[in-house]
Order: sequence, then structure tokens, then C-alpha cells
Amino acid sequence: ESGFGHDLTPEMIYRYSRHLLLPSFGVQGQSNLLKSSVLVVGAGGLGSPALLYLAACGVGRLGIVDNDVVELNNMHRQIIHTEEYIGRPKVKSAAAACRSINSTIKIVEHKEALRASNALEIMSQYDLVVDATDNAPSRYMISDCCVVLGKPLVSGAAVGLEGQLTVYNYNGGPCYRCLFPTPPPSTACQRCSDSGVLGVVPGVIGCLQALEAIKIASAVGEPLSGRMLLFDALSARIRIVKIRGRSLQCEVCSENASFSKEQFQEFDYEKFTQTPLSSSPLKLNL
Amino acid sequence: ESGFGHDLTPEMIYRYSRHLLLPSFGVQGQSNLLKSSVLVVGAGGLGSPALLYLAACGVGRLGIVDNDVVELNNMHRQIIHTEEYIGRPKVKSAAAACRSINSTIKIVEHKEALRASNALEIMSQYDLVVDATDNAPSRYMISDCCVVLGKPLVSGAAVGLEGQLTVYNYNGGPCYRCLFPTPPPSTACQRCSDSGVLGVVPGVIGCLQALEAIKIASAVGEPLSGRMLLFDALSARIRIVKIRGRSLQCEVCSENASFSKEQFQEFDYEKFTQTPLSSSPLKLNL
Amino acid sequence: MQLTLEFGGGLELLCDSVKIHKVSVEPQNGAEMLTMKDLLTWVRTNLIKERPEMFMKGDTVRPGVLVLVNDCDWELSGQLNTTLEDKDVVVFISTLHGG
Amino acid sequence: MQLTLEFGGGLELLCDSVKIHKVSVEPQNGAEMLTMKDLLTWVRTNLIKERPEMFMKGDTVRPGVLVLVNDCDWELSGQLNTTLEDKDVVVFISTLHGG
Ligand SMILES: [Zn+2]
Ligand SMILES: [Zn+2]
Repeated sequence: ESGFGHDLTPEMIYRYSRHLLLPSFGVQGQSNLLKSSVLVVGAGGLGSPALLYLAACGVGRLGIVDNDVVELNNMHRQIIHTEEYIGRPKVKSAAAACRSINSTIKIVEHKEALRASNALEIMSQYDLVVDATDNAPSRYMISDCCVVLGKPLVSGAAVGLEGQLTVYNYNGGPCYRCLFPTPPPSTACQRCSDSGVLGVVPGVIGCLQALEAIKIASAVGEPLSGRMLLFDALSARIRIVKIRGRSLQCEVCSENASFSKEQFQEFDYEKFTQTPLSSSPLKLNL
Repeated sequence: ESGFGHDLTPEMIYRYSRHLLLPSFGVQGQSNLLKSSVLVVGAGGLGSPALLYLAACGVGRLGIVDNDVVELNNMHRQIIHTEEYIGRPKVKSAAAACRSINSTIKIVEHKEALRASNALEIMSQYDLVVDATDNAPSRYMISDCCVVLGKPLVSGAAVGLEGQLTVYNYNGGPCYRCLFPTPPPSTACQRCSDSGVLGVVPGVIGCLQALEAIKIASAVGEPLSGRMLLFDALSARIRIVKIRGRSLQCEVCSENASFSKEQFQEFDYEKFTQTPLSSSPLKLNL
Repeated sequence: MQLTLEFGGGLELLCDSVKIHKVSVEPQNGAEMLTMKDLLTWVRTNLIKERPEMFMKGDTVRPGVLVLVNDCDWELSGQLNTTLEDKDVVVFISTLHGG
Repeated sequence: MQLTLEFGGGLELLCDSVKIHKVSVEPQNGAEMLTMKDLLTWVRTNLIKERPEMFMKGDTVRPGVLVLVNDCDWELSGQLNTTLEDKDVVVFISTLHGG
């Protein structure tokens, strides 16, 4: 015990000194962070900066779920991976990078695809979830699982030269299905792998996801719940708009809904969205 | 020659395929990037993500200026550095990280403090400059040098829970002195080292600096010139405001001004701002 | 009345890749007010150049499109019944899934 | 008239660390219009709780402070002579140097 009403070690005090100096963050915010656990689903374009900043800031336990391997065509945006990891699992590469910048926190590797069959078990181990995936079925599945488990969800997306960010299922706020009760036609779901993406665009959104996760985990500031950030990189325009609250008709989160763990595990997200959970390789002829 | 009107190698086409797929970026944008050179001044909180994304995206030649060593209390925000580099020069650490994610571009290490005496020689080797420094005299010096050399400047700053971003000296737009002809009282110049900073705040601003540099280097999109982005992390509010154009009274960039290379080299920026160019160590008692 | 219409998240591809449209739209059939229902019909006729099914489904926008009137979700202002005023800004944006 | 005043970049520390102030300010001395010059005097008297020299110098803001009226640099609207209207948003923000 330091005798100053906190349980930070001298090394922590030194490492996180710039956080401790902040009157509105301080020792309490840092202690909250160190006691928190965050799961990042996807170690790709969004997950790269989100994981690095969450590891650096001192989240106590940081989980990474991913089942892909690092490819050369990821390198233009997935800055957590180095060339030497090409061909090896992203979750290994990302975990190694996180450990190399902060050896004092716990990093947990989940080298598997998140599916309705394993999501409850994995996500229940964390206080909050960061959705850094790249497809519609995963987004519905992660949101539904967060509702079932009562966890806040920091959701980011980026395609082309645009990005979007919001916090779902936080403190009575809306879930993903409140906004999007019906899935879009599968032809409307652009992926980075098909449509391209300017690498730094998921960089900006992933950083903002880390920020929202830090605010929730430290209980400091006003999370982006009931609001959505819309980012247009080309024109350098950012809009933060007010979105609907929790829907009384929501089939998953409304008081009248009775979406159970069992129903979740049996729900066919690929059929619901008519989109596969994993992406197909790209062919490009120039 | 590939016969497709560009000089990208098959490896480049694969590495940057997600950029090439973007109709508004494409082969032309990527070719412009690969031919460009960018100097990042400062490998700290802003420089970390800016350098990683500039290296990843394929800027042809990327320069890093810094004279500090990596310290443990940098690690909460300076995600380009790993623990194994603590005590060693930031420029070495940052260059190694950039090379590890993109071995195909040229990384140039300038292990020295940027001063009026060496700035012209260093900055003249690059097409554009990213100001990722942490003090007022450096900001005046870098802007003045960009005006003298006719280079665009991507300027970011972050302290506490706020960040700011704009592009100076671009295409007839204002320079730093047009906005701030008189330096602020030195007591008004908060530094991260004195006042603290939430690590991910310079992360967001540094990513946005990389984006603006990429837009200028690739000649794609509308850079943030004549506008300034104001970021408030705690409330998740972002404003993009219209700022003044080039000032007719500016002592450095206006048509009537005659600020020469010689005057620049002799200008005492520390005296002008009553602030030292390098920061002093921090003492924190908890 | 003068309106600014913005398309994003890929919807701009349906209108010649132009994101921002400054338009003048009057109430239809002698009505006094212009509603979002009227505006959707007008947009479908005058701005959407291809694949209208990617913009509308039935008499409303297709699933996955957010509609914002003056930076506010149209669910909060009455959806199709939202009435518009001069200089309003209406954004149509497709939700993104990539990362 | 009702105004929203916002302080940032550390200036909020001069007013009890409150960033956003919804205030009611009327034109002074029987004048018809409220100018930014009047508003600065009002802010100095009513909101600034400490170190006023960190906010003003002479009759204007100190060097390093940007003033924005409705998201626009006050240099573009006449600086101290800018006239204000009901519901205007005025931002005072200190430039940051850190990184
Ligand atoms: Zn719901
Ligand atoms: Zn100037």
C-alpha cells in the first residue's frame, strides 16, 4: 500500500504519469482502467490501432479474437502486424505487438472465428466489447451477444474513404438491431476486401474506438451512445448526429423481447444477412 | 513496364491493392504517394501513428527528426516504441518500426533536434512536413521554414483531452503566423509533460495528420486548409471551423513580407516565445 | 424551398458519385408542407440514376440506410411524416460493415 | 439574447472548469446591437473567475486564443465589431502546442 489511497505501483505511476496528471482522469480513472477487461473482435484495420492504444493505456486484461493470417495486402492499413508475421495468425502477431509495448497487462489470445456457438463463452469474460470486424453477420451477432450478456459495445466501421462509429447497448441506449432491425440486401454490404479502403481511415476510426472503450472502462467522460460519428476522409468532414434511442419494437433488447442465450446460440446470422461470416480472397487485375 | 500505364511492381500491386481498388484514389493516387517524400518532426505521441500510417500507405521517402530517447512514461501514448527501446533514441526505434511494416520504402533518420540552423537543410529534402512536436517555438520555426521553402505543413497538437489539427501554407492558405502573429504568454503553453494527456488523443490527431499528408502527397481530396478541426475527447465532440485566410499583414508569408532564409536562420525562436525548444523532465509525487 | 441533400456510405454511387446536392423542391399537388415522403419520391425521380432498389424499398428507404434531418435521426422526427423547412439538410447514409 | 459560450484548450480552467455556458446577454448602455467587444467585457466580468490576463490583453483576447462565432473565425466577421444574434454560438479556444 502506498498510503495515497490507491494501489498503483511506482512503476505504474511512472508509466501512466501523463494520465495521472489529468484532473478529470487521474488516479481513479487509471485504477478503473487497470481493473477492466476489454475484448477486441478482429485484429485487422480497426483492431490494429484499437489494440495498440488499449494495451498502451493500461487496460488490465485485453482479449483478441481473430482467425485470419497476416497477408501482404493487409499491411497498408493493419499497422499492428509486421512483415515477419506474414502467413502467421493475426492474433499471435497482434498479441506480440501489444506485449512489446506493455508487458505489465494481461493479453489473451482467442485464435478462433467468433461464432454464435462460442461467442457467449468468450464475450462473457470481458467487461466490454470492441467490434472491429468486417462483415454484417458478425455485427448482428456481436450486438445480440452484448445484449444477452448486458455488455456495452463500441462499434466502428470503415470502407473506402468513409468511417462510422457509435456505442451500442450502453446505459439503456440502443442496440445494433434498434437501428437496423432488417439486414440490408447483401449486395449493399461493401467490404474492404472488395471495395478498397484508404488505410488510415480505419486508423482514425480504430483510435476513436479505443477512446470510447477507455472512457467506458475508466468511467470518465460521455460515451458516444445515442449519437453516431460519420467521417468523410476525402472532404475532411465529420458529423456527429443524434440517433434514435432503444426501440420499443426491438426483437432483441426491448423489454418485451425475450431473446435468450439459447435462441442466440441457435440463430443463423449468415442466413439472416445472406452473407458469410468470413471473407473471400480478392482478385485484382491491373 | 507492366503495360497498364503505371510503374507499380506486382508486389506493390498486391501490397496496396485496397488503395488501387478505390475509384477516387487508384493507381494514380498510389503512384503519387510512392513518388512523394514526407518529413515528420517528432516521434512522440502525434508522430507515432502518423509515422506508422505514412510508412504503411507507401510514401516513397519518409524522414523522421527527433533527438529524444524512449522513456517508460512515453509508452502510454507513443505506440511506435517498444519497451526494448527504452533508453535508446526515438528516431532509431521509430525507423525500425516503420521498416518492419514496410521494407519497400526509404526511411531516413535525422537524429538531431530541429533548430533554425539545420531546419532549412533538413526540410528542403521533403515535399511536405508534418509538425508532431510539443512546444510553441518549434511550431513557429517549422511554419516559418515551410513558408521560406514553399512546403505545405500538416500541423497537429494534443494536450489533456483535446486536440487540434489544420494544414498551413497550402495553396495560398494561411501560415501559423497568420493565425498567431504574437506568441502566447509562455504560461499559457501547456505541454503533455506538464499537464498530462490521455494517450489516445494524440493517437486520433496523429492519424488525422497522416490522412491530411496522404491527401496532399497523393493529390486526392480536399486538405484541411483554411479550416481547423477541434476535438474534445471527453464529450466526443468534433468541430471543423472556418479560419482566416492568408493575412495581408503576416510578417512571414504575406506578399509584402520579405522573410529570407538568412533571417530565418538567425531568428531566435526561444526568445520570441520565451519557451525552450526542448522539454524538461517531470516530477510527480502521488 | 432550398434543401441540401447528402449521400454517403456508397449511396452517392447511385447519383453519379456526387455526395452533396443543393436542390430546390416544392410541396407536391398543392400541399402546404413538404414531407420526407414527398422528398423520397422526388429524390427517386430526380437524383437516383441507377439501381433504385439500392435506395428505396416500398415507399421508404431500404434497410441499412440511415436518414438524418439536420443531424438528427428521422425516427425522432416522425420518419416519412417529418415536415421539411427551407435550408434543411437531409443526409442519406448507408451503414458500413467493413474494417 | 440567448448565447452559447464555449471555452476550450484550457480556457475552461478560468471559469470553474465548465466548458459550455448557456447565457443571456443584452446590448449595453441602450445600444441596439450586441458586439463581440461588449461580449468580451461581459465574459470578463461574469464568467472569468481567475487569472483574467490568461483570457484578455487590453480590450481583446490574449495572443494564442482563437474566437469562433458560429464555427467561423471572428477575423472573417469583423473581430471586436462582429454583431451577435440570438442563439449564436461563440467559442473561445486556446491554441495547443503539445503532442
Ligand atoms: Zn435493440
Ligand atoms: Zn502567414
